[in-house]
Amino acid sequence: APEAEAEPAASRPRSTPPVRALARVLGVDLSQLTGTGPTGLITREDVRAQLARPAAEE
Amino acid sequence: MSEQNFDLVVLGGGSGGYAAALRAVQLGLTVGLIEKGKLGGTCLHLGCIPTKALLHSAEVADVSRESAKYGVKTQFDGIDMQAVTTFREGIVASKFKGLQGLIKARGITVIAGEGRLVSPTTVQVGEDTIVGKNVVLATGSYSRSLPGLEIGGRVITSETALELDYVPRKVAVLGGGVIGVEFASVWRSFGADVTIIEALPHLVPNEEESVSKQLERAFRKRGIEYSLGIRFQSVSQDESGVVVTLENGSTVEADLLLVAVGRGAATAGLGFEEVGITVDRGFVITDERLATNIPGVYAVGDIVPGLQLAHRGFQHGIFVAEEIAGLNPIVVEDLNIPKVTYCDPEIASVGYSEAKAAEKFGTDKISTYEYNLGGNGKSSILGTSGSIKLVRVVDGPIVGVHMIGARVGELIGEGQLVVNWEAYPEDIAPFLHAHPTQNEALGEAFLALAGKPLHAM
Amino acid sequence: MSEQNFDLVVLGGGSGGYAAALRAVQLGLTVGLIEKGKLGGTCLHLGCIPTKALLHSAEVADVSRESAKYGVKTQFDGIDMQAVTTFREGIVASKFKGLQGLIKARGITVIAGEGRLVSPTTVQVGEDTIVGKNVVLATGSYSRSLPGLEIGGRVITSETALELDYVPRKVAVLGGGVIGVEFASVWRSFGADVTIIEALPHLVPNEEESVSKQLERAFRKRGIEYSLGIRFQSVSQDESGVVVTLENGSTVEADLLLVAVGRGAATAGLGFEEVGITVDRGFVITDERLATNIPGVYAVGDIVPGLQLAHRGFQHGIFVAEEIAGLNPIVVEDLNIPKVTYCDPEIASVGYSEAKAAEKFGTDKISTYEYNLGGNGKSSILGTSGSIKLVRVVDGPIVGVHMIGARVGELIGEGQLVVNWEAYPEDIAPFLHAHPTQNEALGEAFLALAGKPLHAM
Ligand SMILES: Cc1cc2nc3c(=O)[nH]c(=O)nc-3n(C[C@H](O)[C@H](O)[C@H](O)COP(=O)(O)OP(=O)(O)OC[C@H]3O[C@@H](n4cnc5c(N)ncnc54)[C@H](O)[C@@H]3O)c2cc1C
Ligand SMILES: Cc1cc2nc3c(=O)[nH]c(=O)nc-3n(C[C@H](O)[C@H](O)[C@H](O)COP(=O)(O)OP(=O)(O)OC[C@H]3O[C@@H](n4cnc5c(N)ncnc54)[C@H](O)[C@@H]3O)c2cc1C
Repeated sequence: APEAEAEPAASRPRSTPPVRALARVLGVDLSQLTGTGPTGLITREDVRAQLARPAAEE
Repeated sequence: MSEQNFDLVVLGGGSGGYAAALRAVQLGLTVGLIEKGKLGGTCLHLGCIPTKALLHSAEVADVSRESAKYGVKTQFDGIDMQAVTTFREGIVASKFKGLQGLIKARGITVIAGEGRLVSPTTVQVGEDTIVGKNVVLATGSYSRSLPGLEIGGRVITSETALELDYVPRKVAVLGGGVIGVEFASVWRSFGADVTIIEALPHLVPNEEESVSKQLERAFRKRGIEYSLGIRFQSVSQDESGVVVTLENGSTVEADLLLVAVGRGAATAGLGFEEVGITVDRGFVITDERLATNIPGVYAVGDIVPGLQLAHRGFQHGIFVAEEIAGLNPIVVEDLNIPKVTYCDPEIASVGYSEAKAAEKFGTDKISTYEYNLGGNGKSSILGTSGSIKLVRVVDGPIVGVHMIGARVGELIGEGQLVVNWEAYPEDIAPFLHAHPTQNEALGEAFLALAGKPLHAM
Repeated sequence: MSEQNFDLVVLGGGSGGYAAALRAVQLGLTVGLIEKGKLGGTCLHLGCIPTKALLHSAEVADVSRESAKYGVKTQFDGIDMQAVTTFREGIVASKFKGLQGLIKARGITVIAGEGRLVSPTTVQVGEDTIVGKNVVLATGSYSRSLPGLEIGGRVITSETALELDYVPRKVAVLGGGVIGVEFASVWRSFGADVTIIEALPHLVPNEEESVSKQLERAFRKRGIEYSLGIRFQSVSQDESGVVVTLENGSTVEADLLLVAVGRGAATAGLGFEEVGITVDRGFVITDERLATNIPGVYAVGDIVPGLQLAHRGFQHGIFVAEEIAGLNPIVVEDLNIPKVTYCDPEIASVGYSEAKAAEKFGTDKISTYEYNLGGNGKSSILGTSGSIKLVRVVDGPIVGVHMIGARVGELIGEGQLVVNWEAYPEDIAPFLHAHPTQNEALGEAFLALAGKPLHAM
């Protein structure tokens, strides 16, 4: 029998493609974020919030 | 008399059941798949596939009839039902062969026979006992009728309608839902007179209201008659035909009455209730992760209340296999599953209608845009009219896509991703769609909703 | 003699130019749009729209011819070129009317006449001087020929091919790119014998190689002949026809030779170089934000080296208007723009071919999957064969989508979003596509690439 595979999802940035695309455009690094969406998904709001954060925090 | 043991036992080899089986073996589980009829179930043998073959024959008839408009000289000499049948059966046979081959190649054990659930882990098939660590119920659905409306003779369901070996002169169709309008469309293209009887105020009442209205207009133009908002009362039949009487006393005469008023769950007498599974009017009740109230027993496809669609069955099947394997798959609500109605004009939708979005998010929290296919070059070339309506949350995601027009069913994949990924029109706007396609109409609608219509005001 | 002043002056009213104008007025700029011919340019009058009308007539002819297979009794009596022309012209006329209405309604000032750039801010149109704070060059393209190959008589370009009032008995087509294969496909469907001559080793050489090979197979089955990998040497013509000689000495006889070897930029004699704009073999050189080397002067559409497609023109036009208005729009590379070739079978693609992806990411860093449309119910019903090939980065996004088969052009919108958003197959896998559509084949391919094929091994 074929081996039970783990979803390769682990390697996938935890967000939806359009939000990841937005993050790329805005220059936000998703790996710096904790998602507040369902099951920890990074939402559009998380990306925007990161952008709004003062530079001092970085 | 034997006992067979599997990681997973699936009862019913239709879209939902075989998808569960295929995914489960992929994940390393052993699977016993019990099927009393033919693998592929309703969809392959009596549903999606054969009806779409008929609808294609219908399309070919319409194209041939109207070919002069495009500069093609053809003479249309009618329908050869025997050849239509050969075509339809050929398509089904080749898909059936493919499916059987796939199921065999993947190493699924198929058990032929009618199964009955005798315990949360056991299905009895004749003399044989089939035991699974988990059980998936996937016994599908059957054509329902109305109380007092008996099927037989000239009063038929979709199963008989599919296999007619002649084109009726005149048909009455009870029910203006998906199955009703698809058959109405086929028969009309084949030259029959058709009258649809729908108790609700609109055809395809589960679709966006503006889409229903456009379908009604298009059907009227095609000469398909319909009665809306008045309920069926009774039908009588004799050698020459049927007479349908509505609650307001009006009558419809026809050769045949197709009853297409919905499908019930095929669960009676299969032991589900006896084993303690919660069943409501025949449907198996599950939580959103498709688990029944009995641990280890899941249900998928048409027996689970909600949309009755083959790809929902596929999705359910895959979901349950992954759930059992511990992969924690994501739930996709029915609302976010694409629906296609393959009549002419075609209808496709996913997500919230305007009315439902207004209810959910508030009337002033949503905005909509309707792009007329009249502005789309490819649609004009195809000679189709129709529209694409989008619903978004103000400053928020697109939550609904509703289309009507020739071939729009093929555009719903994009709509499906957009809605499920909660994309904003602004996310899509930079990506101009290929010109000249119908797909571009979807692009124009996104552009407009992003506040920057290109070929529209 | 007058002087008119605008925020933006656009030279050329084709896809690129009018899109820039439309978006600029939306953003509050005043716009003067200079057009010497007809608004809509090549695409509307001599390109996309009229060719796709022809291709639809061709499709109707094929459907009528093969209708018996679907149970529809028809007799195909040939092509009525006058009616084909009426249809084609009617489509163009109605789109033209729509575009003129739109441009007027949006408040764009259209200046009729041939413009010449006389300074970075000034275009001279006859006696009139048109001044803009910014200038967009959008003068489009023209059919090129080869050195020594003179157009005239029986040696024609797409412009003449479009307007033929008869179906040739036999045509030679020089060039197996998009325009060449589209005309070859039309003529074949209309009943002509066709031979394509392509110097490169494959038809549609800009597409994925496996797609080219499938097209070659399909064309061979349709009776379209082709010569690959051997260059054109010369052509002679007399009253009875043309004789084309290739470099290996072989010859092709035909009634006509269509020259479809690419399109040059229509920039000669328009003053661009004199004003100091960098021009290379006629094409205007820009940075990735479409700015020329002269501040305030931009170029869009076919005169900018790269893909020559109408929707690229639209995108360029919108981009430049937004750039000028300070909106900082995002750049979309040519690679991520969808391409559709509307011959039968149709071809559609976006993103990296397998070969280019291997070059960019490394052979062992990519994986591909090819789904055969033979497994797709709707494609079988349509009677088409073909495939969908996907290219992904290992554990990374989908970077290429390559399709061939009837009607696949309509599926590219989904591919386009997926590639541009860098979606992973795993992002899409939970969303089962509508059954039975061709769109579902794309879904199956994504599922397979996510490691969980449904209806495939
Ligand atoms: C006319 C028509 C057209 C349709 N068109 C479309 C369409 O275009 N697109 C779409 O998405 N959907 C369409 N559908 C719906 C689609 O067919 C169903 O949603 C789908 O088949 C449901 O799959 P399922 O696995 O739940 O049930 P089914 O496909 O009904 O499969 C159930 C299987 O279980 C078997 N079975 C039942 N009881 C037992 C038992 N006790 N023991 C052993 N085996 C058993 C049956 O023989 C059957 O094979 C259409 C349906 C109809 C009727
Ligand atoms: C046969 C054929 C089929 C095609 N099919 C497709 C297809 O299916 N899909 C697709 O995407 N693309 C297709 N194309 C390509 C498409 O037509 C071009 O990419 C598109 O038209 C380019 O737009 P443009 O604005 O750059 O130039 P054009 O459309 O060529 O417009 C340039 C305009 O500028 C005007 N102009 C030029 N010089 C001057 C001047 N000095 N003063 C005033 N006005 C001037 C011209 O009159 C013209 O109207 C096809 C092309 C051809 C030839």
